[in-house]
Amino acid sequence: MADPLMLWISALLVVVMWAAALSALLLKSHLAAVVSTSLLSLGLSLLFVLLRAPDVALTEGVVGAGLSSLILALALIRLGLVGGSPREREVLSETVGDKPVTERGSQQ
Amino acid sequence: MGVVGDLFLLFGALFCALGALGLVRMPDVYNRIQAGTKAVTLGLLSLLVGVAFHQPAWIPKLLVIALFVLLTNPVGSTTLARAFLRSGIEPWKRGDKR
Amino acid sequence: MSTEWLPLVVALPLLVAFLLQPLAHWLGVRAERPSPVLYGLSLMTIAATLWITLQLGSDVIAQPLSVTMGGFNTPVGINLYLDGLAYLLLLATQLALLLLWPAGAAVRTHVLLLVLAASSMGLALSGDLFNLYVFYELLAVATFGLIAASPGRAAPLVSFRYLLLSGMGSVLALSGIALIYSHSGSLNLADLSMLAASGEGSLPIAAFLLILVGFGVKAELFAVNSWVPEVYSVTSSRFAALLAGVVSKLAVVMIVRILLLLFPQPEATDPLLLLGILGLVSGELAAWRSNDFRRMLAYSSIGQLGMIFIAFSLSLELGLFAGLALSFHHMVVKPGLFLLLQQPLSRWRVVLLILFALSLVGVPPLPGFWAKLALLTGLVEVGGWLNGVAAVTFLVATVVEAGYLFRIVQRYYQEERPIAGSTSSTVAAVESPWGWEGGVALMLGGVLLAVTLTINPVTEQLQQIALQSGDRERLISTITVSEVE
Amino acid sequence: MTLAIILYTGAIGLLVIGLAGVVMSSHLFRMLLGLVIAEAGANLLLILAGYRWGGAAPIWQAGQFPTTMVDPVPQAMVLTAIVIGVGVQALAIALLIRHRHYSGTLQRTGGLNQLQADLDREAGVRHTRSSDAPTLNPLTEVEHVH
Amino acid sequence: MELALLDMLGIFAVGTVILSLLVGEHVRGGQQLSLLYLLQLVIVSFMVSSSESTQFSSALTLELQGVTMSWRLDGLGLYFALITVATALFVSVYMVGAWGAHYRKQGGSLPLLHFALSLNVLTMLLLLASGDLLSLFIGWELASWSAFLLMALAGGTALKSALRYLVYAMAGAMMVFGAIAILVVEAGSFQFAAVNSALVQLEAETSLLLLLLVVAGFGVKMGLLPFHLWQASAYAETPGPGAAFLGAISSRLGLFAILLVLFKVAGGGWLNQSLAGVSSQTLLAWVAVATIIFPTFTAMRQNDARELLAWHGIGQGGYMLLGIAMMDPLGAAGGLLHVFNHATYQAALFLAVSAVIYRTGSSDLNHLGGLVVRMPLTFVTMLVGIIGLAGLPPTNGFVSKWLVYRSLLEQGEVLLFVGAVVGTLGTILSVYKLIHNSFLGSLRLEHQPIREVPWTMWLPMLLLSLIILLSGIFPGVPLQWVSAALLSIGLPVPEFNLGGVVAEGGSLDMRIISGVLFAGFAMAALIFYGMGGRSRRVNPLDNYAGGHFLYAANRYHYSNNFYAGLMHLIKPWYRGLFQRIEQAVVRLLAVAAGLVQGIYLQAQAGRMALVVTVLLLWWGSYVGQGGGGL
Amino acid sequence: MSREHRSMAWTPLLFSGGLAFMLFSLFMAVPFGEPLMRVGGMIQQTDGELGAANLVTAVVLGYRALDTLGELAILFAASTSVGLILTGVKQRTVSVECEELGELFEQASTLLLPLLIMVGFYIITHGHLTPGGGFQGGVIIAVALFLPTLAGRGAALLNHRLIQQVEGGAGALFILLGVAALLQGESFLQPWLPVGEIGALFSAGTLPLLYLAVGIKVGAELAALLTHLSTNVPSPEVPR
Repeated sequence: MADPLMLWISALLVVVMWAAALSALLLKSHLAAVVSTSLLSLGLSLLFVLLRAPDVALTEGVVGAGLSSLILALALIRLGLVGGSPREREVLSETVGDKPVTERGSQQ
Repeated sequence: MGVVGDLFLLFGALFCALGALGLVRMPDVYNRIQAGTKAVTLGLLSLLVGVAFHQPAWIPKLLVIALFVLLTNPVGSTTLARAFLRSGIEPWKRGDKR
Repeated sequence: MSTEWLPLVVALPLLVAFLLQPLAHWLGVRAERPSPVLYGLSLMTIAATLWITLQLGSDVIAQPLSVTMGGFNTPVGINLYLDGLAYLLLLATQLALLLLWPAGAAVRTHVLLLVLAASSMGLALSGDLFNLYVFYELLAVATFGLIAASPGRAAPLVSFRYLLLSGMGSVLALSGIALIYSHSGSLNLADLSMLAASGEGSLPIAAFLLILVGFGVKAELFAVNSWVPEVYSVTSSRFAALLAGVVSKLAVVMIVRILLLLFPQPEATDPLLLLGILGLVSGELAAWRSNDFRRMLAYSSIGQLGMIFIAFSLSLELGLFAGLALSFHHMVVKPGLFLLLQQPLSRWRVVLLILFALSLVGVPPLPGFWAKLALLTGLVEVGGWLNGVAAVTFLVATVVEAGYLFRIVQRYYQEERPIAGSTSSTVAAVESPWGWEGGVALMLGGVLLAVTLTINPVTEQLQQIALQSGDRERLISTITVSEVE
Repeated sequence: MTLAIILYTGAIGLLVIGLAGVVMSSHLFRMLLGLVIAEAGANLLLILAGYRWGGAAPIWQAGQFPTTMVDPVPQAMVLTAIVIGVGVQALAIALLIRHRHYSGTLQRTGGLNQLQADLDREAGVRHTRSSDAPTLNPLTEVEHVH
Repeated sequence: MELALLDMLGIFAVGTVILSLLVGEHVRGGQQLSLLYLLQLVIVSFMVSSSESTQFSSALTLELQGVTMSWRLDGLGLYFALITVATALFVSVYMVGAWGAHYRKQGGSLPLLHFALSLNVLTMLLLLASGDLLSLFIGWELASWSAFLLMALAGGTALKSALRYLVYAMAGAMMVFGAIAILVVEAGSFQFAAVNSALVQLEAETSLLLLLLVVAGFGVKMGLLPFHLWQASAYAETPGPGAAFLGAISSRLGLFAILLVLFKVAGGGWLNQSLAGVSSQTLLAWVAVATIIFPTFTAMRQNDARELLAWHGIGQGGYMLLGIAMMDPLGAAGGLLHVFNHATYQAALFLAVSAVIYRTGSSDLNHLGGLVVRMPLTFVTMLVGIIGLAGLPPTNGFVSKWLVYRSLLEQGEVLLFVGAVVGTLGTILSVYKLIHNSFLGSLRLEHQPIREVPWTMWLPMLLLSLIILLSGIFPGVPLQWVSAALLSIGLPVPEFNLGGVVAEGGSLDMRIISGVLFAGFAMAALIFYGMGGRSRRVNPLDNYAGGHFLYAANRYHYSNNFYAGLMHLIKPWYRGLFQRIEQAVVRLLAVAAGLVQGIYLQAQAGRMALVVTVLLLWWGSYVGQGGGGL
Repeated sequence: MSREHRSMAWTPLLFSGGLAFMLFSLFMAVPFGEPLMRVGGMIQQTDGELGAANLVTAVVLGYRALDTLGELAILFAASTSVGLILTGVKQRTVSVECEELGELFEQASTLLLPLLIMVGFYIITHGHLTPGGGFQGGVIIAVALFLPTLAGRGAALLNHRLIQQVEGGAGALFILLGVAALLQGESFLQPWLPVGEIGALFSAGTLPLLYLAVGIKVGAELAALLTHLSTNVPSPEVPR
């Protein structure tokens, strides 16, 4: 019933989405994880187009792939999770200035 | 008209494909960015032109899209490149491992 | 007043919530300072919804009413359904909010509380599955914010853990809704209830189970209730009272509504019974073992909710009545306990505490006894081994409950003795004024006693409501009547 | 049929991967990502519930609504769900930021141990005994000459 | 609504409760309360002595939840009510004067104590007057909780004991609650008659099990054997007069309820039924004997006078149940009569110990002694009391025990008889310890200056002693009440006269026995004084032990580690079996609680949710194959 | 407190697999691609009574407008909560220094801002005709408003006070449009302006107005939310 093109595209998208989901959970780098979720949303958005849901696709694209990733990325910065190299961390800690308060916490 | 439009479309698709190829082939991140930006920008624009030939009524919207692409693609790639540079990734020199 | 005005109960608090922050700017109110004006405005809003409810709801027990939103007929549009149960819940929510509204709160807290109010009322009223989900999420989000805003370093993590659990629940509930929708093509409760006869297989039960687990998070259902002890011990006693007293009941009643209307098959009640037993056991035992009073009350709340689930699983008129009675009883008692435990215990406060504790344990002739009696006789009457297990568990749990609740008295002696060392007159001098919390607790104690004295009419009324809310035909006819209009 | 299997596999897979991520991650941020993934899966499930073979998008085309179109209601529901999801996500991140500000860690267990300690301290509980022994036990504390 | 006599009683009881809060603050205010108790006693006595009616109904009926609740007092209830109100009267008089002032000075709340006492009386009367299962259960719960109030008053260790009591009492109440729920659902009504017919219709074994459950539940309150651990400490820690009240009558309510359900509701025949080959009568009798023996010997080991008495209270309950379990005229009468007798001497003893505490500040049997020279009236009370407790003539304790023994022998229950006698031996030994260690021997230095207690305290004690003796000599008076009680629950009534019981195998006439006894005393006195004997005062220091003269610094009073040899002998029997069982249950519960708490303390809460969801879904797919709605 | 056993770490995987299997077997029992469309079919048969060319919009703003109100409130509550939670967390602005991002980025953001806002409004105002609507457009507007913040010049444009007023006003507009129907004796949230011709820009009665309110509100809210997450702009109520 379904035309084979749709079949193959959706299979591809599903594989991509699975991979994105798994890598979002398994990759060491938090930044990569966020990018993976973005990719997942993008795939989902395309799938929505395929499923004749343009409204939802647009929303998923804008909200899921765009806004949500933006929020997550901002969170990465504020949580100090971004940056693998020492240099990057140094820059970030200069910029963000969000030092954990463990010392104070352990005193109380 | 239709033929010209088709030609533009083909041209655009070709450049997009080339851009994609560049992503794979290029040796380092800066080169890949450049391939992904330059070729794809051109490809996209020609795709837009091709569409414009097919659907003249859409021209205003297409113009806006073109403007958007022109604005964001270079800026985005530049910013990315700067970010990479700042985070300490050295540009590739001939003879380096890929 | 036309019944069409009913949605204002939801819309009005939202409207005020939207406008509160701009208003604060206009008034030049600082966010962190208490503002009598905004406090008054919020209270007036709730009072207005109370007024609307009272205007509309005087005879809903005789004739429930359904209001369609946007003038669309029911299966297509959303409808609000006001029957006796919803009416009581509305009143309880509004009164609880009026009584427990924190006076010295920041502007944003007022806003979130208003949202909380709107969503609670929406939950009580809504007659549409997905709309219930939306209001449930709204309630959740407002709750997270309010929890996280409470003082203490633990609050954000507690709120986050609650959020994750609730999010998991939402995902499951959403897939349950998807299952129902793909199975029936409709979302309206009355409509689904009409369709309820035409399904088969494990699909409806599975859908119900998913929804049960999803919406059970707020109802403190077993296995999705690990947020309870943490949350209740970080929030202010007023908010804990609100959550334990009203919000959990709203979620329970929502689940029960869905159960009664959509899943009449007997298999659907068994998991409720099972989870109720587990909740009862785990809650009461953990309460017995817990080492501070806030968490003890929290665990005890889990146990009580388990009891309520057991009652509702009977799904008879009797079970429904017992469940409602237990719910409303818990709604009065648990806030009282939370409010009183916050303060140093003086002699009269401890008397009040003991009153609440006695009722919770089920000492006649306090209302708790009648509710428990109804539950026990219901369990025995329905029979079956699982119900037998439930009955035994219930009895043992009551013993455990008595065992830990009265440690509060111990605390009183611990607190009082050093003071009262010399003469008894110092005790009277130390007796601090009641304060607002104490006053509310006193009021709740008064309610408890009043119900004790008027137990007959109260239970009669409750029985009628139980009868009504278990009446599927009536729901369908009420909603189709409004379809014609 | 194949398409159905593929799509449902995708949707349910996402949902379950997400839930497993929430349950098994040892880092709070990854738990949140797991929730986001699970929500995506649930949304896809809802959309699938409204898909129709050969249906068109429910939009006025050529002077009329398509005769076979996909169900618009689940689409509206998913719209709502997506927006709800992003709101919850933002809130969660704010909570994480606040939590890290207080405790300096985003690890699951470390935070939890600290949480219990915090709760105990706020409740005024001192751990003098082993935590395995029930404290304040009304039955065992009464000693008798027997 | 016309006020019936019972309503008057109720109004007075309620009035006492209210008044206790108003006037309790003043030490003298208790007098009004005593007056009210007296009024109640008058009413109850009137009802007891009334010949025209055996049952007094209350005009008040409550229709609650479709259940008609009614109250009425019949013979059984009247008998217990009489004891209750009378004890309350004595106790309240004791509390009024010096003791009350003393208590208040110690930091206790006198109004609260008065309130608790009067509340106990009220709730007990409610229980005694219950006319259906619902009012029975309500009365039961109320009485239990007001007893808790009385026990918890002192705080500290008393509160711990009270909490322990609470757990036991709730466990018992819940057993009863469960059984009642089943019965009521079967019968469709709370009325005794309906329940009775439902019991008949049920399977015999089910009925019996239910009844035994009820007996066990009510038995908790009277300290039947596996459930006795709570009682001693809880009663002992209660403020003096309160302990007297509780020890005298409160725990007997369990017996009352058992009698009511077993005989009045169920019809009595059930005891002859057997369950798994054991006749329930035998079962009950052996439980009763165990309840006699174990606590009695435990009592012997106590070094605190109040604990000792409280442990005896448990043991004496065994005699009552044992007698009634025999279900013959003598046994039943003996068992029931023992309730009255025990109440009298237990109250007297507790009051006496309380008087000792009032003066010396201690009830530690290792640190008392020789008080007889300072507190002779208290000594007399205690002497009479322990004679009663030991069951020796001419006190009333002898009568009831004699009846029970006779019944046992007549029924041929030799083993039970031996058990009971062993219990009595233990009683005699331990009460001797009580009086010896506190009143005999040499007076301690620090106790030199004390005096006899004021009259408000010794008057009730002496009156109680008088009652013990009089009702011992003329047991016909209480037997009259007992027979009315037996009649009302359908048990056989022995033939009796003023002096005792007339039975085929041999009658008992206490008048003769006492006459002989007193004649003997008189003769002894005659001989003693006739022979010119005079008591000679000896300086307590004029004494030596082991070749050493004793000085003021180390007075010799062999109270410490009393009965060391006997204790050594029976030690293997006392390894705290029940305590260990209790602890094991608590541990088990604690482990279970720890496990379930672990669920809530998990680092990853969602794990449990996931597991439960999957299990539920699996179950759903399993169940759902059968088809269903939606 | 928390005891985690390494050996039990894999059990959730097992149960996840179980859940997947259960859900899969459940959903495969439902016929795919042939929805019952009980409600959907009814909506299709109304044949555009609301005048919206996009039926999803008709559902979102007409038939299920209460859901949308709830959804708005959720976003609102979330952004309010974020504000409540994050005030007082000391932090300098996140945005990287201008020179670090480059002149190009700064200039581009200035240029993009009007473009994006225009696109956003376009999507909002055509919500009843084409895919898209208030939420999508609102998000775009929010991101547009956030761009300058990213470029390091946020405070000028993102006036909190203004944003809050706009947000509150838009939310109030949504509700008041519903109440207006009530005042005319109809139901709450009933569309009441003339429907017009399907497919025209000015059609579908109050739906575009509602979407406009939604869009503005979402845009303002999300912009405020993003700013809260990115910086710690001292809340305007408390000049510090």
